[in-house]
Amino acid sequence: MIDLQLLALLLAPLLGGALLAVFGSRKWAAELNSLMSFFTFAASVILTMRVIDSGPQVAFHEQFFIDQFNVFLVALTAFVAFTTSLFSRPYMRIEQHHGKLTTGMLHLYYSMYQMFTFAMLVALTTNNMGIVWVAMEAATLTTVLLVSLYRTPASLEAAWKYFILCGVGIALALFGTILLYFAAERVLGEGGTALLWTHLNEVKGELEPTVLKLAFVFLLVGYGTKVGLVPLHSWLPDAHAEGPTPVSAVLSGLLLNVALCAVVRSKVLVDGSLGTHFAGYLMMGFGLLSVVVASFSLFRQKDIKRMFAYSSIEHMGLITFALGMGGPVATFAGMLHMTVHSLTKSAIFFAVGHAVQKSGTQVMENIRGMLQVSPTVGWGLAIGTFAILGMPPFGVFASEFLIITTAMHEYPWTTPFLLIALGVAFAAIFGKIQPVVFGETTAKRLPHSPALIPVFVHLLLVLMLGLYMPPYLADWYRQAAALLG
Amino acid sequence: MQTPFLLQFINLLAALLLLIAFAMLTQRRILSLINLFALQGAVLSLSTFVVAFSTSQHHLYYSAGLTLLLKVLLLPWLLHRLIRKLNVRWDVETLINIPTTMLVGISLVIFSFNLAAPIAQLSEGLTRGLIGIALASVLLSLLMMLTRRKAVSQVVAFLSLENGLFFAATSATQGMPLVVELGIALDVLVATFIFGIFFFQIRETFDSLDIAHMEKLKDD
Amino acid sequence: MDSVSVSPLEVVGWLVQLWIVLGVAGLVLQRAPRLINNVIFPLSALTSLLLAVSGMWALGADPGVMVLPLGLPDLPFHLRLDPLSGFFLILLGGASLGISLFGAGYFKTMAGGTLGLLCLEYHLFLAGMTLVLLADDAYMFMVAWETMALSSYFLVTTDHNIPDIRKAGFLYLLIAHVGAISILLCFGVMQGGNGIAAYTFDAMRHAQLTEFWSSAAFLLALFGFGAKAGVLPMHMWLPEAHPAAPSPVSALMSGVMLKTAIYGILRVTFDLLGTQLWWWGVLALGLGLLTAVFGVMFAAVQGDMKRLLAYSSIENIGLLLVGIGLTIIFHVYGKHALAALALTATLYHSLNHAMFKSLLFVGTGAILHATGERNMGRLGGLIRRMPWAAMLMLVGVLAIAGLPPLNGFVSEWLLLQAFLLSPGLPNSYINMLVPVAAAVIALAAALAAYVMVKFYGVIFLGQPREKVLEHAHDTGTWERIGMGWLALACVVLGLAPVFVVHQLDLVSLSLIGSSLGNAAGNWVFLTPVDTERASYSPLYFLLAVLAVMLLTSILVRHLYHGRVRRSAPWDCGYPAQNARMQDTAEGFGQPIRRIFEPFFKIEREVPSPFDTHPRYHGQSDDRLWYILYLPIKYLTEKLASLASLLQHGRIHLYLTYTFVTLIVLLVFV
Amino acid sequence: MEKYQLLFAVLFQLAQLVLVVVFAPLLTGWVNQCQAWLQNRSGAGVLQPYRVLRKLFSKDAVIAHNASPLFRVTPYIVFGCMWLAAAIIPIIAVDLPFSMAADVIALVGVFAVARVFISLAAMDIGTAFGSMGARREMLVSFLAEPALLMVFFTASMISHSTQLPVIVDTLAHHQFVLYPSLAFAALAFLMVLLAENARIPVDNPSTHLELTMIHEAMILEYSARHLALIEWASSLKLFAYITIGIALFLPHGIAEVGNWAGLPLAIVALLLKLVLAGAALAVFEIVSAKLRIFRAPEFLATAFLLAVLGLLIHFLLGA
Repeated sequence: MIDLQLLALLLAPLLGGALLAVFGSRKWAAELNSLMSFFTFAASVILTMRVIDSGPQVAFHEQFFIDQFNVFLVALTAFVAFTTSLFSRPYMRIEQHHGKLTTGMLHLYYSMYQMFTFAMLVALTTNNMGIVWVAMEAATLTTVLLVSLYRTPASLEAAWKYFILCGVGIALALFGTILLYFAAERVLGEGGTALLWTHLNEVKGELEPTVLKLAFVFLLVGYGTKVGLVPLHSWLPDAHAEGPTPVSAVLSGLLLNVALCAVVRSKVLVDGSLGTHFAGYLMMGFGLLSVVVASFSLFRQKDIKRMFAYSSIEHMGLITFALGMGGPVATFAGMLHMTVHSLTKSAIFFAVGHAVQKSGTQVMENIRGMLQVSPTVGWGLAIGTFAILGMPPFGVFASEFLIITTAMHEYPWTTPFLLIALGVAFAAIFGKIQPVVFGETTAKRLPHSPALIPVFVHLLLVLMLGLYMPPYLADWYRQAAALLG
Repeated sequence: MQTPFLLQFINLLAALLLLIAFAMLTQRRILSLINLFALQGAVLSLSTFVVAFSTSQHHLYYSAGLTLLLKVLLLPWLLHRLIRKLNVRWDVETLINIPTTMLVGISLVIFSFNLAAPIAQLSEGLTRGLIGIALASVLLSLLMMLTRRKAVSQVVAFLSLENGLFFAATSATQGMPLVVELGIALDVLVATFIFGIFFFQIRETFDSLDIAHMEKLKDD
Repeated sequence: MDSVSVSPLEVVGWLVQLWIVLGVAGLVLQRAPRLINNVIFPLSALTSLLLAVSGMWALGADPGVMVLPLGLPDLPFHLRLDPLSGFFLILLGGASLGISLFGAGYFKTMAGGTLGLLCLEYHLFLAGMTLVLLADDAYMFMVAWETMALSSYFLVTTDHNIPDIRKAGFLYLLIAHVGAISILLCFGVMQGGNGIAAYTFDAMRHAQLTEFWSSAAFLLALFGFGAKAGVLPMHMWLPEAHPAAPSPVSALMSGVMLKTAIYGILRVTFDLLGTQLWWWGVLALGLGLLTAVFGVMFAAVQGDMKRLLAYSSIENIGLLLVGIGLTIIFHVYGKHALAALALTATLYHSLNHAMFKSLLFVGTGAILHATGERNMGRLGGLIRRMPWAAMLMLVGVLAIAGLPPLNGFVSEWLLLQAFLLSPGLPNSYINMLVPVAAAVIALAAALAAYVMVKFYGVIFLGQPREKVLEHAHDTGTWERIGMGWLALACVVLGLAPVFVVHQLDLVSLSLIGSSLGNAAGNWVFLTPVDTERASYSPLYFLLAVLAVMLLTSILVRHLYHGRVRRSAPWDCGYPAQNARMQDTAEGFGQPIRRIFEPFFKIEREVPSPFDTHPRYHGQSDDRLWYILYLPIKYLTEKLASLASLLQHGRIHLYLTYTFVTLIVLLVFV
Repeated sequence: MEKYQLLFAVLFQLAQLVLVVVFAPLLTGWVNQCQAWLQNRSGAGVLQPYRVLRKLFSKDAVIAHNASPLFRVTPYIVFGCMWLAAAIIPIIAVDLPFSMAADVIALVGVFAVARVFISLAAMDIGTAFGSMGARREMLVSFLAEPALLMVFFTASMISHSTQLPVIVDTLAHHQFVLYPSLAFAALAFLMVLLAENARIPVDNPSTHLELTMIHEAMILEYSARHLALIEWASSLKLFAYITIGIALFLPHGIAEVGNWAGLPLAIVALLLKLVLAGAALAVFEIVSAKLRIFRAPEFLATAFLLAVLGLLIHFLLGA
């Protein structure tokens, strides 16, 4: 039964990719894209309900594993992938109308979009640390093509950097995986089971600490590149700024989470083996560095998408920091932050996408008075910005509240950095977005009406998570937090 | 099973791998670089074969075959075609001069041996010390990526890095699970194709494969 | 109210919901602006009244507690209404009652869409402030706190087409946010126990903190709440944001919102932290004195009437902080009656300031509507055009100047009494500090009178400085009612101090465990310690002055003739008198500027004797902006440019980062 | 007995109310007369202020066209405040029931009310002189007022009370102690007195030279009965200040509570003290020179500092 459900979840995007590879040039390709994404989402909901009902599950000879931690990411991924597909329908048409995209490019976009979803879902659900690596690499490869979709010099450059840096990173992660296997086979024996996370988790106390330490360094540097941890983040702003907006939204909202999920899985093993907080401290250090550097980098950005890309680095840093701290509250907060950051950041990218289309530029100095042009885009952008800046009552605030107060309690020395970084980030983003939203304008009307329902659905969800968390969702987070320790 | 000869042979191959990595690091010509890369692939394939033989793990034979096919035949052929089409033969100069690079490379090797020493003590018999060599060749390839200007040589360096990883996967740990290895191979293949696509796009757009043209995106 | 089953907290809860509903209704009804003005705002005022009444009710009642099904898991929203909250609810209700009534008339001219939005934000602002006062866990508190900040930010930027207003809004929200993070950290320090439930205030009350961490919590709270209150040096946003906002909003911000910060400091210091240290009091005292003098000094040189009032708010916040500092000192040294006295003075002054500052701010709104001018140098003589506004504003001006028998005097009197009774503290430094502090307070109070004479005299008295002022119209009915209420509050609070102090006793009793008790005096004489030491009876005082005045005027009228002749003012032999020869705002502030020259950064543009169109321009800036804020800005920019060096565009460099990171980590493993 | 005492005290209070208002101009006359003598003039006689008042009352009032009600009501307010202030200072006996309603801080407040109103009235007409006078008046007062308050505080600290009767009672009737702090306070008080009563060196009551005047500039627009009330109020103010000085620094001889027999002696002592104080004031004014307006704040800042110093010395020495 679980096999079937999982199969449905994974087949939907795979099939979608195949179908769109064939029919991607048709007029209804966009609708097909949304439909397949919807199927994926539906499958994820069914799977989620299953896990809520009956706890962690393994499938396909233990090669796949669903627990409370990853199923919420699965649901989130499928949901955001679905809303993004809804958003991209009119967005891409407008791009086509503006002559930026050809039908062939759209063809590529739709099929790669589905493949990307597939790769992420595999990376999330697989139990095999090796397959995690394979899926991460696949996700990289598909998005490389998406980032370079416009074929402009800038997008090519961004994609090239993305490809090389993440390729190297992910290669290092492979080395880490090999080391992990090296340690595991001594305990679990050779063959198929030695890389299965569930098995590793059971015997983590027996794994050789020196090897695991080394392995974690490689895994952290490797997957950390994909998470966008400073100083491995260099590809991220370029790729976000130059790729199509829906891709920026899913990159920021989803791919980073998936990579972080891999890091967290490794952390559980390593700290379990070492019996110390080695991996946790390492993650905290990287997280803190990311938060601080990203905040200061925000200050000088001119390109609106680039700026929000840095904001993603900042938030991923915060999440990494929280998960590194460990403990029920911080882990809970980290996961909550993952969720709300995904929702908020993708909503912001949606709004930004339309704002950019309306004003014809990504340079913030030339985007003015969005409230006048289109109150929905303006308010979407304003509210999204306030949400991402951690203004209550949005969910981002809830998680930041827990992270900061826990940090103050557990690691007070980190708080000055957090205080400065959050203050600077606030000044930077808010100071730049305020004139974008407010004031007089010069922008024009668009040929297709924008799809802003996803923006407000996301923001409403984020608002809800700040004020009220349904009990099952709370249980879910709590169990996941207990799982990660 | 563990005959001293085979062990020595694998160690020899490992040393060869490292040597080739050094050779690549110092190589200026792209054609020779690709040839060296093919050679490295051959060594890798051979060592995988030997490990498979000595441990009698059948799936490692597939791995060896796959390596031979991919890294010795297909990829070098593809790359040869590419540079013929794109007409690039020289990697004019490296970013850091070669003696310095060599020095750094040697210290990297020492470093990785030291790092791997405690692990080597854990491992019994056959694959003792191979982790260190694998790590060294990975780091050397990474160093090569840092110092190369042309997109093609960067890619070759990247592929050589994967070779090092593969060596670690097959020889040092006596083979990963098959499904993982297949996945890895597939990814490498796709990656190479994408590289190929990129080369054409980059050349089309920038009229050159020099990465120096791609330094426009930055904070200022 | 007589029903036993209903608690004040529940009533307040309903009222908050009503406010939110009113706000949403305003948004929905944006096509019917008349309805918003004539129905929603008055209803909102009625809600305020009920809120104040429930606050009063809560003063005597046991603290009510409520847990809502919202919030974080394991940390649902906790609400609690104790006397301290009750008191601030009275303040909020009382001030917003007048402001909302005023708003009903003031927002008449606003376009429907903007008005609808403003109505929503206005009511969210009110609801946010109420919830701040009710919150009984850190999360709820922060949510309410930031809702308040965010809604007021949107209110400030109502006219967002003006770049200066955007700038003001930016500065405001930025400082508010930094303050909020600091408050958050303070809660982080104070949390009691483990898990999410540790963030309830109740858990914090039971948490055991070392002296070091208690002090850290206090300092963080002082910084965080100080940023909201406008304590030096975080005051910078205040004179920018207040003039930018529509006047009723300025009134709410200055009159009420700043007090929530005072509430926060009191709550953290006396309720949540179990122990206090004497040097906290000294710090608060010193900071308060600095803030007070600074504020009033800058108020004296302002030319913009709302900026002037904003600086005056800074001064008053300084006075409140002084009161808090004294309370801490007395409390630590076990002088309970004195602590109660200082606390009473603080709370009393909060209430007073809420009333008179709201009155003055809405008054400037009326002037702004009538003349379209904020610069005092272009006003003048409005007492003849706007007699109602002038009369009601006079009450506010006299109150804020600390003149008997109005309310401002009572709280200053109480504060000075607290100073006078301070000797006998075991710490000789504090003993020496107290007289100096009292002197500074006295100086600030006297300067406040200077400022207010300037404020009132330049705006309302003299001859109109511009032609357009001839067409200024007086306030409408709603405005008059609103201002009238606030003026009445100033008078009543001034005349019935004993009653107020008895109410405040309930607050001090619950907060610091001591009160003035019966020492506060009988119904007409305020005697905070005993009759021998000090007493004050504003009622007798007023009656006596009135009687004497009446007597005099009757005598004069009856014994002497009442012949009055009207003529032109005496010109001193210089016939070419005109309105421009009066003191402008800058002129009136000139002596202060000259005396305190080192504190100002003065830019002056003086015409040469040969200019055909002489123009004088003088501007006094805040030095702190240059020695504190700009350096921080430069430093941030510097660091930002360093950070941007990381992203240099070269892929080799990026690979090197990866490489170096890897090597470094491997070395350190 | 107690009831009678209260009744008597109320009567006494009313009596003082009447007496001060009647005799205050006399003190002004006396000071002016002393000055005249010191300047080798014959002077107009001590009753001259009464003559002036009578004359002013009988004249027609001239009011500017644009004068507001505030302008017209101000003289009454100022007069009322000053009268009240003068009436609550214990000069002969310490039981003044109305003192309960307003202690020293309130007394300072009363002065402030009068000052604020007269400054506002000065600005009302909108002439250059009016606002100049108001500005200068407020300039002088913002330093003088805290100085006065500090003087009071010193006395209050000594007597543990802010009630004037209690202060005076403590200083006059408890055991005789030399208070060094009071010496500072006395000096400060003298300076404040000069400044607040528009005397040389801060102001000159007898000049209408535009550049130097303060008080006179404010009341330029007043005439007839309004001016009379203001002049009378000025006299009351001077009287109040001098009696405050006497009460704080030379209280000896004042009658104790309920000691009606001491009254005659107290009255004699008071008269003596007033005569001396008036003469001393005249002497002080004669020997000093008018300060530039911008030196006035320095003068007053000195007073303020002296007062604070007095307070500190009280803390330091406990006396």
